[in-house]
Formats: sequence, C-alpha cells, structure tokens
Amino acid sequence: ARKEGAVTWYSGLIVNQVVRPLVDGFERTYPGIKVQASRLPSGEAALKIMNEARAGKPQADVFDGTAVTFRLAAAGVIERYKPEAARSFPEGARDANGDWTALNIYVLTPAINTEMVSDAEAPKTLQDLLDPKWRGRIAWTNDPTTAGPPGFIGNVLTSMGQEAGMAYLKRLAEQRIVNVPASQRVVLDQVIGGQYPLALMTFNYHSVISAKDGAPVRWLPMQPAVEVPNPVGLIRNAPHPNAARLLIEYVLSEEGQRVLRDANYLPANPAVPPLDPALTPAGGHFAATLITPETTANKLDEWTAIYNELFK
Amino acid sequence: MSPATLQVHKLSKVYPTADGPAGGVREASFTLEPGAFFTLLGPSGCGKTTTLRSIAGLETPDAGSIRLGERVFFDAAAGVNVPLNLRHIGMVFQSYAIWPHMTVFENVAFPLRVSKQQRYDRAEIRRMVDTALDTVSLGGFQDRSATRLSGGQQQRVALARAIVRQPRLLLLDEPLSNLDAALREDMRTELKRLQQQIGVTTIYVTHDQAEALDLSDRIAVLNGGRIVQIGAPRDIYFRPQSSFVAGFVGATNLVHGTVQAGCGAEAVAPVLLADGQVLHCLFPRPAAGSARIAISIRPEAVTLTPAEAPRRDGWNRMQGVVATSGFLGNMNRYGIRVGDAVMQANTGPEAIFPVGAAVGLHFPSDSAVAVPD
Amino acid sequence: MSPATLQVHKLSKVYPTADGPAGGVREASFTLEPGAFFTLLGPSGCGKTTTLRSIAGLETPDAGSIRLGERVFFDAAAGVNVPLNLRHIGMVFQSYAIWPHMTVFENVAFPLRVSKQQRYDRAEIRRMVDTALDTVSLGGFQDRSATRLSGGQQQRVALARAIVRQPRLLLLDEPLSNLDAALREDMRTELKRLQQQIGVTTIYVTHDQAEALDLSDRIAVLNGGRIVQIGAPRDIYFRPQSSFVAGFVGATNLVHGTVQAGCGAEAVAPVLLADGQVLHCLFPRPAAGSARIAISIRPEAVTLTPAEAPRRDGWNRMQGVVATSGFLGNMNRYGIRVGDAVMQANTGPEAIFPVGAAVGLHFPSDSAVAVPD
Amino acid sequence: MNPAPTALAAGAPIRPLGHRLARWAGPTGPLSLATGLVLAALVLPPLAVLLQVSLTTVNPDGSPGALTFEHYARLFADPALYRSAWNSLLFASFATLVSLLFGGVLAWVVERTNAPMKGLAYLTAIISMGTPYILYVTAWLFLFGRAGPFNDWYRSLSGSTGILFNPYSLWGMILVEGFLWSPLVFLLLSATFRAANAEMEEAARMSGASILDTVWRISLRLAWPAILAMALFVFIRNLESFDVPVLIGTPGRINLLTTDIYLATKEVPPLLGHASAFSVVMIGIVGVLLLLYGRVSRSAERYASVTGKGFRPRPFDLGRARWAGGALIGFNFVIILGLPLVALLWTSLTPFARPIRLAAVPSLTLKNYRAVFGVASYLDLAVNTLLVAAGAATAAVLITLCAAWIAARRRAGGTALDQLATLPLVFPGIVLGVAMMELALRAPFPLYGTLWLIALGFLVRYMPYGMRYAYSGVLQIHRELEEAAGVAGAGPIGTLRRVVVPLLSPALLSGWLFIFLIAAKELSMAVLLSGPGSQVMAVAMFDLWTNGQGGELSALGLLWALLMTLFATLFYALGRRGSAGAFGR
Ligand SMILES: Nc1ncnc2c1ncn2[C@@H]1O[C@H](COP(=O)(O)OP(=O)(O)OP(=O)(O)O)[C@@H](O)[C@H]1O
Ligand SMILES: Nc1ncnc2c1ncn2[C@@H]1O[C@H](COP(=O)(O)OP(=O)(O)OP(=O)(O)O)[C@@H](O)[C@H]1O
Ligand SMILES: [Mg+2]
Ligand SMILES: [Mg+2]
Repeated sequence: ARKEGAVTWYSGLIVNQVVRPLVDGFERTYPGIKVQASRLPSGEAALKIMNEARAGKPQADVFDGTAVTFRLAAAGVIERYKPEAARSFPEGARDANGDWTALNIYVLTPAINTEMVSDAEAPKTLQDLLDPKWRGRIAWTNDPTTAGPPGFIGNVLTSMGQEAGMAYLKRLAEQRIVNVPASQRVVLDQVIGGQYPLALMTFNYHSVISAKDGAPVRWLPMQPAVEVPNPVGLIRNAPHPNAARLLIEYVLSEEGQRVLRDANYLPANPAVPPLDPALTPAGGHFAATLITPETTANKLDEWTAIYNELFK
Repeated sequence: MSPATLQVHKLSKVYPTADGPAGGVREASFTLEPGAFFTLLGPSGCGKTTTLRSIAGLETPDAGSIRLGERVFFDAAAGVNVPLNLRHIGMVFQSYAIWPHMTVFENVAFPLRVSKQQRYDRAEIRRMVDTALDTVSLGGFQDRSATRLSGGQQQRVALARAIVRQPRLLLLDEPLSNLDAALREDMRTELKRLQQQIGVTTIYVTHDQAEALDLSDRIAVLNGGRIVQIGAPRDIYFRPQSSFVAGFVGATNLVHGTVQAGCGAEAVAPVLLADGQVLHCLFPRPAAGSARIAISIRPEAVTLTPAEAPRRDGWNRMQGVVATSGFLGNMNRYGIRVGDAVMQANTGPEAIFPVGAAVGLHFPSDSAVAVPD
Repeated sequence: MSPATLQVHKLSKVYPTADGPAGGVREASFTLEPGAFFTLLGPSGCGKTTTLRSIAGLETPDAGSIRLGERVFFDAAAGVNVPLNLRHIGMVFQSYAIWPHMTVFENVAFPLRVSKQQRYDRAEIRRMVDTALDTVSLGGFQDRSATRLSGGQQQRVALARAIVRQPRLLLLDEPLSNLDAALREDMRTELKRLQQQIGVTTIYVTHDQAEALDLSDRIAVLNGGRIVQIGAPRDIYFRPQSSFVAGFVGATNLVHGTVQAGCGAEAVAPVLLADGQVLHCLFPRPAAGSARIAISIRPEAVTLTPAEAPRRDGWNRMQGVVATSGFLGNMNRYGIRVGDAVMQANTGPEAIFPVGAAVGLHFPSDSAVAVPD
Repeated sequence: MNPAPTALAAGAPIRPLGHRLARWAGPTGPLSLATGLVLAALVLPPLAVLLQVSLTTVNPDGSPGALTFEHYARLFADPALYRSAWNSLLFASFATLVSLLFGGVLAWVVERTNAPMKGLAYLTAIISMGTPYILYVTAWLFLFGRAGPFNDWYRSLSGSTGILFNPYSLWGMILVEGFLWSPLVFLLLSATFRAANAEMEEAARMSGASILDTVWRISLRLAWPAILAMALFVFIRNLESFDVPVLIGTPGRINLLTTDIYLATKEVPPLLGHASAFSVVMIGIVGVLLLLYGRVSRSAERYASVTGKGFRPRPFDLGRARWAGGALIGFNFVIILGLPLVALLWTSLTPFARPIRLAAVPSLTLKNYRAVFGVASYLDLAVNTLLVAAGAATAAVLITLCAAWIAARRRAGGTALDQLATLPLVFPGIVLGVAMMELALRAPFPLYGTLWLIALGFLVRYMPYGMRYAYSGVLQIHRELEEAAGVAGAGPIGTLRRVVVPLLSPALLSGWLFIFLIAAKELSMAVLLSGPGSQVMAVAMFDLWTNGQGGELSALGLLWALLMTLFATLFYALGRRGSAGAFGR
C-alpha cells in the first residue's frame, strides 16, 4: 500500500466538515499515502466512474454515496471487499456480497419552522400532512434518489402497503408540495428562513445542528422515518487497490467513525454512538423504513415514476 | 417666417483638454442683416465649426450671447439657453447626415413630423416636402431610398431638409467639400440661386476661399479661434489687413520691406526691399516712415515678359528666372526665382516660358498691397 | 530597385450586387513607361479606386492581366495572382491609414520590419527611415505619436511609408483630397518634386482636374468604369475626344451645331448653330459634312468686351447679356445669356461688367474645339 | 472608345471558374484554414459525441448501446412539450426584451448622454459578471421571496398576509433572467453606441426633434441591426439557459423545455440521451436563428458609420433630464448589484438563514468569514480557478480574434468560421462536459482530470462570447489600416499581430475579461471535468450551497466577487494605460 503512495476518493460527503478531517486522520495514521479527495454530486460521480471504467482508465479507488452504489453495482465496476472493521456492523449496514459497507446512516424526517408552527399545530402523523392548511406550504427537495421524494414514496408504499399507499400519495399530491431544486439542506434552510413552514425528507441531524445555533427549527419524529445507509466501496481495477482498502478500513474504524460523529453525522459503526442518540431510530425509539442499495436497485425506478407522475 | 437679424456678441467656447483649455473660438462678434449670406472662412481647426455649432445650440458656449431678431438664444450672463430643437434653425452638416433608413421624402418630412410648435397634416406635409424638393431640383426623387443617392443628390436632400420648415436662419458646414470639382461648381451656383430665392439669412462655413468669395455678402476670416477680419469679398481679397488674410484668401506672394516715407490711407508709397530694390505699394491704412511691412502681390496680378521688356508706367518690375512651370488647364503657373525667394505668377494658358528662361515680372502699384508684417 | 514598365491589359473587375454586376472597372488597358507619372481622373464612382486596388492586389480582378517589368502580378487566364504583400508596391491611401498605435518612426519602419524578401538590421532600418522622413521634410518627427500630426503631416508620413522600401511602383489614391486649399497646393508642389527626385513610376488617382493637369505626364480619364481618353495633359485639355472629357476636365461651354463642310484633321471649319450663327472651330479629327457636333469653349478663352466691339480676325464673336457675375479672387466669373443658353466667361479681376450689361464674347477659332456630340 | 461587343459590354457577370477558389488561394487562405481546423477540432468532436449520445441507448455500464430514436420520440411524445415550448418561448422572448430594454437604454444613456455617474454603470456590469449566478439568483429570491423584506414590508404595511411579489412565476423568471443578462447587453451595445455617428442625431435635433423623438426615430433605427443581432444572441442564450428556469421555475411549477432536461441530468447517472436529443433539436432551431443572425450582423455593417477620421463623440445634453439618466444608472446599480450584495452581506453575517429583520441584528457575526479564512485550501482553489479562467480566456480571445477577423472581412470561409465559433452557444454545460470527458478519456495523452481539460471545456463554451466581442471590434477598424499593412509587405499574420491586435486591444481586453469572469464562476462543466488535483472555486461554492452553508457561501462569494473586482479594475487600469500609450490619448 505504501508503494502505491496515494489513493483517490470520489466523495459525496461535505469536504470541509467530514472529508478533510477523515483524510487528515488517515494521512496521520499512514504517512506516505496521500489522499486525493474529489467532491462530486452522485450523478456526476456515477457518470465519471462508469466512463472511466469503460475507457479502461479508472481514476478513483474509493467511492461513497447513496445513489451511486446500486448503479455502479449494476454496471459491474465495484470490486467486492468486506472490511475487517465492519464485522460488527448490523445486517442493514453492510452488503452480504461485499459490494458496499455503510459509512454512516441518514435518517430522513419532516422538519418545521418553530416560529411559524407551534408544537400543537405540527403534524404528528403522515395523515396530518393531508390537512388543507398545509396546501402549497410543504417543501421538499427534488433530488431523484432514495433520500428525496422517491424515498418518501417508497416509505409510504412499504409501510402502508401498495394500495393504501397509492391512495395516500394521490391525496398528498393534491397538497401541491413545492419541489425545491436544491439539496435537502437547502430546503431546510428555506424552512429556517421562513419561506416554508414545513419540509419533508430532511436529514434530521441538520435540524439539530442548526437549532444549536439558535435557528427556529425542529425535526419531527414522524413514523415511520426513512433510514438510508451511506455506502462506501472499492472500485474494480482501481489504480491503488491496497491503499484504498486501508482507507476504507480507516473510515469505518472507530477512529474514523469518531471523526464522523464529531461532525454530527450518525456513524454506522455500532461501537460509536451518535452525539445525540435520539437521532437514530434505535436511540430515539421511532420506527423507520430502511432502504438499502438493493431495495433501491429494485424499486427506485418505480418510485421515481410515481414521483414524476404525481408530484411534478 | 421672415428672416431676422442675427447678433453674436463676444461668443467664446473653448475645450478643456489635458493641457488646459484649447481650440474652440474666442470672443467672436458679428451682426448679420436679414437675408445676408455670411461666410466663416479659415484654415482647419480655426473654430469655424465651433462657432456654427454654438449658434445652432449643439454646443453650449462659455461666454457671450446670441440673439436672432428679438429672441435671445443664448446669454451666458443671463443664463439663457434655448434648447436647439426650439431654435428653428436649418442646418446642413458636412457629412450631410442623411438618414439611411428613410426615403428621400421621409428625410425631408422629418422636421415637419417632429415639429413641436405646429402640427402639420398629411396633405400639408406632402405639399411642403414637394416644394422643398422642387426648390433643390429633386422633384420625383421622393421615394428613392436615401442610400441610393449620389453625393450631389445627398447634398440637395440635406438642403431640402434644412429649408423645409422655412427656418429663420440657415447654417451650412462645408456643404460642398465632399463633392468632386465639377459638381462642386454646379452646386455652388445652385446654392447661391437658392439662397437668393428663399432669402434666408445664411451662415456658410468653408476653408475654400474661391467658394467664400463667390458666394458671400460678407466674410469673416478666422484664425486660431479669433476673427481676424470681417468684410465684403473684395475688401478681404484686395485689402487684407494682415499677411495671414492675404496668404489664406487666395495665393499670394509676400515680399518684406521698409516703408521709405510715411503716408496716409489709400496712398501709394515707395518701399525699400532687403536687396535694395524699391517697389511702389498701395497702403490701405496710413503708415509711418521706416516701419517694417509686408507687400502682398497676387500671382494673377503678375504679368510675365521676356527679360528685356521695360518697366511700364505706374507698374513695378522685378527680374527673375523661371524655376518651375505647371499647367492647370485655365492657366499656367510659374515659379520665378527672384533673388533668394520664389515668386508665383499665373498667366493665361497661351503664354509659355521654358524653365530657366530669364523673365521680367510686372505688376501695377495698386496690386502691391502693404500689410502689417 | 529600378522602376519598371507597368502593363495593364483588359483589366476588369465588377462587383456583384442585388441587381446584377455593377460598378467597378471594365477592360482598362494602359502601359506606363518607367518613371512616368500617370493619373486616373474621373468623377466619383467611375472606377478609379477599383483600378488602383486591383493593381495593388487589394482586389482580385475578374479578367485581364497586370505585369510590372518581367513580373506577372495577375493573369486571369493563366491563373496567376501574386499576393499583395509580395508585390513590392508603395501605396498612399485616401485616409492615409496611418497606424494610430505607432510613432512616426514605427509607421515608416513597418514595411522594412515585415519585409519577406530581405532582412534589415536596426542600423539599416534607422538609416532608411531617416532618409525617407528627410525626403518628405519630416526629419525630427521620428518619435512623435502618429495621432498628433496635422493632416499635411499625416499625408507625408503616409508617403514616407510608401517610399521607404524604394518600391518599383507608387500608387496614390486621392492623397490631397482631405487637405485644405492652401495646404493642398503646397503638397502638390512637394509631391511633384518628390516623384521627380526618386523617379518612381507613379499612378495617381484624383477627381480634381487641376491636380491631374499639373502633376501628370499622362492622364487617363475614366467614366462609368471605362477609360474614355488617355493622353498628355494638354491633349486632354485642349483636344478632348468627347464632350464628357471636355466638360469634366475643366469647366467648359458646350455649344451644339452642324458641320457645314467636311474637313480633315487639325483643320478649322465653319459650324452652323441652331440660331443660324456660324462659328469657326478646330477639328482635331476629320469630320464629315452635316454631322452633328458639339463645340467646347473654355470660359477662360472667352474675352468680354462692350457689346459694340467688332469681331477680331481669326476669332469668333457672339453677343449676350450678363446674367450673373461672381468674384473668385484671381478672376471674375460671368454667366452670359446667349439666346437660350448661359455661357460662362472668366476674366481677370479688373474687368467689371454689371449684371444686365450687353456684352460681346470673343474667342479664337482654335479655342473652339469640336467634339462628338 | 468603342465598347467591344463582348459579354462584358452586355453586362454579363464575369466569374471565371475557380474564382471562389482564388479567395482561398489568397494570402489569408492558410490562416482561414488553420483557424477553421482549430475551431473544427474544438467544436465538432463534442458535436459528434452529442449526436451519438442522442441516438443510442445506454447499457447498464454506461456504454452506448443500440441505435435508437427513443430520446427524440420521448421528447416529442411528452404531452407537456407544447406547454413547455410555449413557456420557453415566452420566457426567452420577454427576458431578451428586458435585457435589451434595460441594458440597451442604459448603454445609450451612458454612451450618448451627459448623465452623471457613468463609471458606476461599468462598475456594476463588471462586478455583476464576477459574481456567481447562483448567488445572484438566490439573493434576489431571498429579497423578493415570500419571506423577503419586500413582501415583509408589504405585509406589515398593508396588514394582509399575502405577498406582493411572487418571484416564483413566469414574470419573476423573466425579470431575473433579463436582469442577469443586461450587463452583457450593456457592455456590447455600449460599443455600438460609442461608435455611432453623432451627426445623424444632431441633424434630427436641428430638425426640431426632441431627444426622445431623436432616440426613437434615429438612434434606435440606426443601431437596429446591431440591436437585432444582440437580441438574437441573447435569445438563443435564454432559450438554452438552465439556472433560472430550474431555480425559480421548479418551485413555481413552471416547466420550460430546459427544466425537464435539467432534471434528466440530475438522475443518477444522468440520462444524457434525453438532454442530448434536446440539444440536437435546439441546434437545429438555433442553426436557423444563427443563419438569420449572420445575415443581420452582416447588414449591421451597412450602417457602420465610423471611419475613425475626425470622429468626436458628442453626447446629448439631457438638460435637467440628466438626473433621470443618473437615476437610471443608480437604479441599475441598486437592482443589479446593490440589492444582491446587501442580501449576500446579510446572509454572510447571520449565523443561519434568517429574513432581514431588525430583530436579527444582534445575532450578526463574523463567524462565516472566520470559517472561510480558516480553510487553507481555498487558496489553491482560487489559484486553480484563476489559471483555468485566464487560460481559457486567452485561448478563446486568440482563436476568435482570427475567426472574427476573417469573418468580418469576408475572407474565404468567414461565414463558416463564424458559425462554428458560435455553435457552442447551444451546448448545455453538462452535455458539453460529458463530451469533453469522453474525449479526454480517449485522448492519447494525459488530459483527463487536469486543469487543461477544464480550460479546454471553458474555451469551447465561451468562444461564442469572444467571437461577439472580437467581431464588433474588427468592424470598427477602418479597413484601409489593414490594407496599408498588406501593401507594405506584411502577410496576414504580420498584419494581424502588428496592426489588428494593437488596434483591437480594447475590444480584446473587454472580451478577455468577460470570458475570464464568467469562466471563473462556471459550474456544470467544472464539476464533471475537475479531478482531485484540479478543483476550482465554483465546485467549492457548489459544495457550500448543497450543504446549506449559506452564510459561508455568501461570505466566500462576496470575497470572491471582491477579488474579481480588484482583478478587473487592475486589468482595466492596465488596459487603459496600455491603450493610452498606443493611441496617444
Ligand atoms: N470636443 C472637442 N474637444 C477638444 N477640442 C476640440 C473639440 N472640438 C473642437 N476642438 C478643437 O477646437 C478647435 C476648433 O475646432 P473646429 O471644429 O471648430 O474647427 P474648424 O474650423 O471647423 O476646422 P475644420 O475645417 O477642420 O472642420 C480645433 O483645434 C479642435 O481640435
Ligand atoms: N465592394 C463593392 N461592392 C459593390 N460595389 C462597389 C464596391 N466597391 C465599389 N463599388 C462600386 O464600383 C464603382 C466604382 O467604385 P470606385 O471606388 O472604384 O470609384 P472611384 O472612382 O474611386 O470613386 P470615388 O471618387 O468616389 O472614390 C462605384 O459605383 C461603386 O459603387
Ligand atoms: Mg469644421
Ligand atoms: Mg475612390
């Protein structure tokens, strides 16, 4: 690994908050291996990795990202690898075949602006969202991944059953939810800024971070929430396979996971509890629908179609 | 409207430049009788255009006043400045500034269409435009696109446009300088006829002395932003008040000398040249003895003879050798070396002297005019 | 390089326009001896510039050939077309085209710096530029920015740039037309001196006949894209081959009539005018009896007398009334109404006839030149 | 002379065979050819990739599969297509109108009148070009949005709970897009007005026309071809624009042609077939517009009234309306620059997104600035960005200089060059990015993931803008200045280098600066093309934006805009000094 001297990571994570601290930690642990991290949105990451593979010039060694993984698996550009550090991970946090391992967990819930919505008014259940008073005042991202509306749809269909779920979705569509062409975080900021009182599918730890700064926001433990693992994996024919394995091991190790935790993320490693345990379904005792890359591979297109039909 | 008296008083307009105020015109004053044809004549950059543009309202003068009839256009002291579009002046630009996107008719009709003082109806506009075009002999060109006109035609469209509203004052900025020689002469005749026909007070800018002399009732010669002489054409030509005017208004030979004895105005008196010769000159103004002066002798006043021909009575005679000769069609031009200087003489096309021939130069005393040196 | 013979053969260049090919020049042929000063003269739009630009290589002619000495510049039939930058020609543009971003020195040095045929070292360039600037009397202006020059100075810089490489051919496109009258005359003299000094074959384009007559060894008069007459200045002026040439090269009076009896070349024969008068005219070419012709009479050939003065021997005499009179400085110009027509007559400034006076018009028979009608 | 009875005399056209070829054989032939080859090498491969992608299915591994027309079929089968097309048409036309009206009037006021504060207009245009669009658009949305101060004031004044402005509407989009591009219109049209023949206007004034009459009947009509050419250019740009339709249209549920395409490119992995098919169709439409444009910009010369000789710009004296002119310049400043900057400043000072309220003032903090300065890597990004943008701008200016010169002078192949150089205007950034990526991956030398590749991508993308600047610049040079160089013995390269370039330097400098500024903020391609060692600022800003670090983003954006402004000012100062030296002014 040392001979390879470097490792390239195409990451969807936030550079300043997570990637750089992880890289620093890794480079301290393994002096002599330089990490080159490239920030890429999922779509672009998938495109680049697949095109590079096709051209026979893979550049990246390590990838991560909810939306990327299943496409890469389908394209056959993933090198299977079962990291040592992930032995203790629960079922849903690692792939049986070794295609991927969860780096961290995302929990997606609604969030409200506390200045605009009192606790009493806040919706408690999915049914409450159908209240006419929310008409045109609910926002969500237009991210076409499981962390966006398709994930919500999947959640509804899974938890309510196909038929009841579709009926619910049709009624929800009449609420004319605003599609914000931006990330979940930006949607949440618009809630904080008072543009919308209520948003669906926000990362719940974001609300916590902002509330700590004094922002008028609170996430709602509406059940069931959506739980999505953020996978990390190795790329086939990677230029630096050994260094890549080291990197994966490091980020999944307790040390690496602590870095994640300190950045307010929800670590995948059960040995590292989150800063606020209430954020995870287990710690917060709320139900959640787990959507894994496999489910995604099977269902995403169907859910996206529903989204396109009903909500756009 | 009837033409009116134009009074320009101590008009000054200088341009600020990096090295202080420069150019423009300084303290120009003149008064024009109704219907007069007045010309501003001077070399390039002397301030002719600046004067004209100030009268038009295209420039705001720094000082002085301009009034037409009882109307004050501009008065720096009183803070009056009538906007140019309300001055009711016709103007022809050096480049004609015919609008290429309009027909001839539309170009000429424009002043009527935009008129604030008076609304004209369609029939009236058509009638007035037709009259204006007829005046400049362009009847029938109404629907021609303005881009399909020759230089002379453009010039006439510009003129028609300037006169269509019957302005009280017509300003012309070198209207003929873009035309070729033959056309220029034709248009000159035309212009003169036209101005007499409509009787509008006209200010004409040119640097061509023949044009100025031919057309004008009065001429102001400008130099370096100042009016150096105002007068009737013959005054300007035959009685220049400075060697600049003598040299600029028509070609001339300047010979320097000393007055031998003081004399009164309009007297002929002898002048001693540097080489000891004595010429008899006309003094339009009184002169003191032993003052240094210049003598202006027009090339066409000089008659050339073979060297041996005697001096005629009342004439001066000088001796020289033909240095250059040029054929200009209606005349021959000779350069005659006289001492160190070369004097020009124009003769009819028939008189032919070869280069190198010794000749006599003869000219009457009253064609040798004394001017301040 | 030594000047060479320029041969232009059936040169044609027309411009495609929306209404078919138009303008340009058609089938121009002429040959210039080494060192000749040749002028293209004609009204605006007659194709002078097109001809010049074709020789320079700025336009690709449609047909014909151009060769300088033994070198073929262009031959449509053979498909030869030497790029303009390899033709080694000096040219002065009407706008001078002085590069505003360079000093005078750099402007003049440019042709040496870009020369393909020969590399010049610094010292050589400095020497040659200095020589060229001295030739045009601009020594000492080397470091002046080109934008800070007067018109006349710009003109001379353009000239220096054109001659600095000692071209075999010098092309001048109306180089004087932007200058004012006084400067124009000076520059004309200068140009003539210069061309004689460096002896380069020169083609000069102008629409000013006085310039053409003064400067040229030979003149080609163009009209509507065709050369209508080529000849020495005096030929062109005194022996025009058409009424167009007569009228364009100098002002003239054209009188129409019928030849009374056929005659040979260079003979004087009587011509019957419409009003029954008979004039004796010079026929440069043989004429058949009862052919309709025009007679060209130059205004300066006409002498005015009081009406009662008798006909002089060998002269013609007509009778008229002064219709207009104009003062041009070196002469008076009269319009004399003769029958229905107005004839022009120029006289010295001293002869003064009031408008309305009856006068006699006298002119020698050999100043009344017959031209085809 | 007896005219010989030849074809000539009959006035028949004489065009020997190979006359057209002769043009190529002329001295500029090789230069045309070389420029053409470079342009073709830059533009045609992406075009080929585009066509290929639009005509093939995609295998799961991302490789192109079978030939298909499905993408086109899907495009035209979409029942919403006609509605989106109509919306797009409305949006593009009216936004063009807004840009033209606003930018055009401003350009006229600045160039042709004696209104005060002219410098401010230039400052506004330049800073606005240095500020990333996304910041701009969000700033306007922030100000005029539901929770923005304007609607806030409206509510507190009127007591209603509704809103006064709804920016999430077609009109909101039109206004935003119109304002977004008015600086470009301003800069390009001011060149036109500067070159206008003042005597044409003065003649109208002397004829008794008021200033408005003069402007309406003369100035505008004379500048018409230039304005029309400009309008077509902006229209094409609006038609293919993504940012505003997506940022404003999506929440407002206003679908434009490009919205769908944008969403398709947001899928994982992006569905490029759809976007490419759309681009191909657009190329078809725009091709027609470009032909039209070529014709219009050609006739622009007919009215070109500048010869440079004896030309003195003489501004209109607006009299008391001077201050109205000044007010317009002020309004432009406020709307285009002032308000967005205030919004940015506010968000950069608040700890989290909050509406502008007095109550929030005590919580203002500099923490975002501290955060920005705490990230050392921004320095690298800034350097990378400056390098890439400068490289792309330089190359674009060089290439378009040659192309524009050949095109404007009607040399052999000029029209083709013009169209080739303008073609990239219709490539959506991401599509161009993918094409460049594919090409780089196939390149026999290491290009992929380097700064070179990004620069190359920017070069292709921004060539059309360089072309506009250079083209109108060349038209203003008196032809005889070049011909004199040819006669003096200079070849085309010599003429270009020694005469055209120095004379054109003001236009080239402006073009360079323009490309530099917009390249420095380009995102869609930068994201795709940057490798780990070649990250640029826009990507970092995008990162901040998706993470909702709005405060930090604003702080960084402001600092960036400040840097760009300093840079542009320096550049202008140098440029002015340079040209002052050159022109002896
Ligand atoms: N806007 C200006 N700024 C600075 N100087 C100016 C301006 N306009 C004119 N000048 C200067 O003022 C002087 C007079 O200019 P003006 O145009 O009146 O000359 P002119 O007599 O009309 O000359 P020409 O025969 O060349 O037209 C010139 O020296 C000119 O350079
Ligand atoms: N590029 C062109 N396209 C079409 N017609 C042209 C072009 N250049 C010249 N012409 C036409 O060809 C004719 C001859 O033009 P040319 O420039 O040679 O005239 P000229 O004799 O130099 O006139 P001037 O004295 O006005 O300069 C004119 O009628 C002109 O309109
Ligand atoms: Mg003037
Ligand atoms: Mg010409």
